[in-house]
Amino acid sequence: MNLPEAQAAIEAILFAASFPLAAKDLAAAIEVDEDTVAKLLREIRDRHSVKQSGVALRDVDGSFILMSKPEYAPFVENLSARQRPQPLSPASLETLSIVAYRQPVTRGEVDRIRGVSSDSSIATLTERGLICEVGRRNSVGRPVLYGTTDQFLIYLGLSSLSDLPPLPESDDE
Amino acid sequence: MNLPEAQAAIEAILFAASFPLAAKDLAAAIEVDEDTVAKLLREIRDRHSVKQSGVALRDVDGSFILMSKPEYAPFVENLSARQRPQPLSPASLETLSIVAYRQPVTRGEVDRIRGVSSDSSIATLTERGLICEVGRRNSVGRPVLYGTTDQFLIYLGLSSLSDLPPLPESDDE
Amino acid sequence: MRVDTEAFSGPLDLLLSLIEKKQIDICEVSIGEIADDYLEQVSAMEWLDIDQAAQFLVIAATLLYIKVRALLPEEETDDELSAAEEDMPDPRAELVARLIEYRRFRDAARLLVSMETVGSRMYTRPPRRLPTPAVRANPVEGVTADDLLQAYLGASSSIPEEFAYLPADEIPIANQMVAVLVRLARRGKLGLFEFLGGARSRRLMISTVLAVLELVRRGRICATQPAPFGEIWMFSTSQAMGGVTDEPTRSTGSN
Repeated sequence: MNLPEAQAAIEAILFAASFPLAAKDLAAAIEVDEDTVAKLLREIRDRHSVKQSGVALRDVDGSFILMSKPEYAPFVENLSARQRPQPLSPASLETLSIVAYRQPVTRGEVDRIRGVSSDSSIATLTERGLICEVGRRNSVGRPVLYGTTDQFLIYLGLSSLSDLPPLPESDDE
Repeated sequence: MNLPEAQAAIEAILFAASFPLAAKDLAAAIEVDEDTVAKLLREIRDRHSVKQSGVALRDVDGSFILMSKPEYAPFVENLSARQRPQPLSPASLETLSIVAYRQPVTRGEVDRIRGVSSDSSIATLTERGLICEVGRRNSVGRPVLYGTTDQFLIYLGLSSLSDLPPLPESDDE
Repeated sequence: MRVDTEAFSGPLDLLLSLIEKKQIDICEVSIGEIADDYLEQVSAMEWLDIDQAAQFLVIAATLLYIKVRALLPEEETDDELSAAEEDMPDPRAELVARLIEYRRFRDAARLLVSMETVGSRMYTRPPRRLPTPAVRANPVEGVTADDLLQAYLGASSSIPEEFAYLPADEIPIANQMVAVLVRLARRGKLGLFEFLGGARSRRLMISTVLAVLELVRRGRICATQPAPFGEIWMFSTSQAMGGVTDEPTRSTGSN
């Protein structure tokens, strides 16, 4: 490995690690001596010290870490404030509808109705605060029961569950 | 904010976010127009294309993400506690190729082409976020349709589905 | 010889690899030769589950059928079979077409492997939570209550009634009903959990439970559970053994 490649290897490690690494460990990882690592770290620091770079190499107590430059932190916050959550996937929308109409309902019942596993949908909906655990069914294995949350009603503009559009009459229910 | 600062702001955001960001969202976060963002993204890409850089800007279906260069993976895995994902099994790769080239596709169609049940492959690929449910086919039983995800593009190092190699010809003379 | 079932992703993969080993064109393959090789491999495999074995055996049966057909004297083929088979697809042509289609995706999968080795080794930074926005965005923006209704109807339209999703021919409920009744006739009393413990598969377990429910519903047996979570004891309510039909009612809740 030549010097430019060694520099790139160090940068790749620092980028992916995102915790401070000692020069000694970096030297061992890419099999060069510590003086060379020190020189390469200086070059990385210089490369990032141009105005166009949003990232800086920081020395924390003799260990090294790449961080975004603090003056651009407001833009990162700006972005997260503007981040629209991903729209619900078809799978999550279906799962939400089944929980809404069948609550309280177990994961197994949702899976059975959908014909596929709904694990990741249930995780997404729980994380977004649209459904939650409401108890356990008194049957073998005591499976968790899910229901919709108050937030669900608010987000959908419903005042209560009875505002959900009624199901069409069916023959078997 | 002048252009070098805008470039730095974009880089700082990409560095902090660690998931693909659309040019539109970047433009909104730093309050410049999308054309300018496109130009600045090109400059960031060029800046990272030097040999000394261990990081590359990737375009994933029109969204952008910074990632470490693949040739430095052994060093990254060695020191940053990042683990190489388990390579997919032949069965999962077959299933993935059918979903990729035939999407949207039902489980039944995948099974028919492979001549074997693909349930566990589909579960694995779904769990790893490489494929997802994209809807249901309007036919008897309304089977779930599967398609590939952005994670699929990232995982294979593609910018878009059109980068997939052409499906081998069926040379049935 | 022992063949690892994991070595082949499915029966078509196995068949294709046998053909390729002989370095002959798919369309020129003598099925007789391949059928023997295929059967030899399949019989040497160790099966993890019955479903997987069945999928290999379906192809084996097709190969044997093609082979037998090819061995029949030609005039017989003409006289007796061709008339009947005029409307039926040629099984050999069908199998060849499947193999050709399968091969395209198998070869594509091999191309994906080389991409995987590069792509999967690019790393992002570990995900870190961005600062939480002051106002939480609506996670169901654009979704209306009516969308929910449509989604529910779409998901549930294929499930007309309880248990209908169990394919009838795969679940020998009637067999299990007979098995329960036979045991009860012999022993007078039978523990459900004990009985289920002998089930070889999940399917069999499901069909056994359904069989017990069906027998209770029909009043053929009664069941009692003296302690919560304890054994469920089944007793025969009549000594008559006959009368179990082949088609148990598949819903416990209808009428």
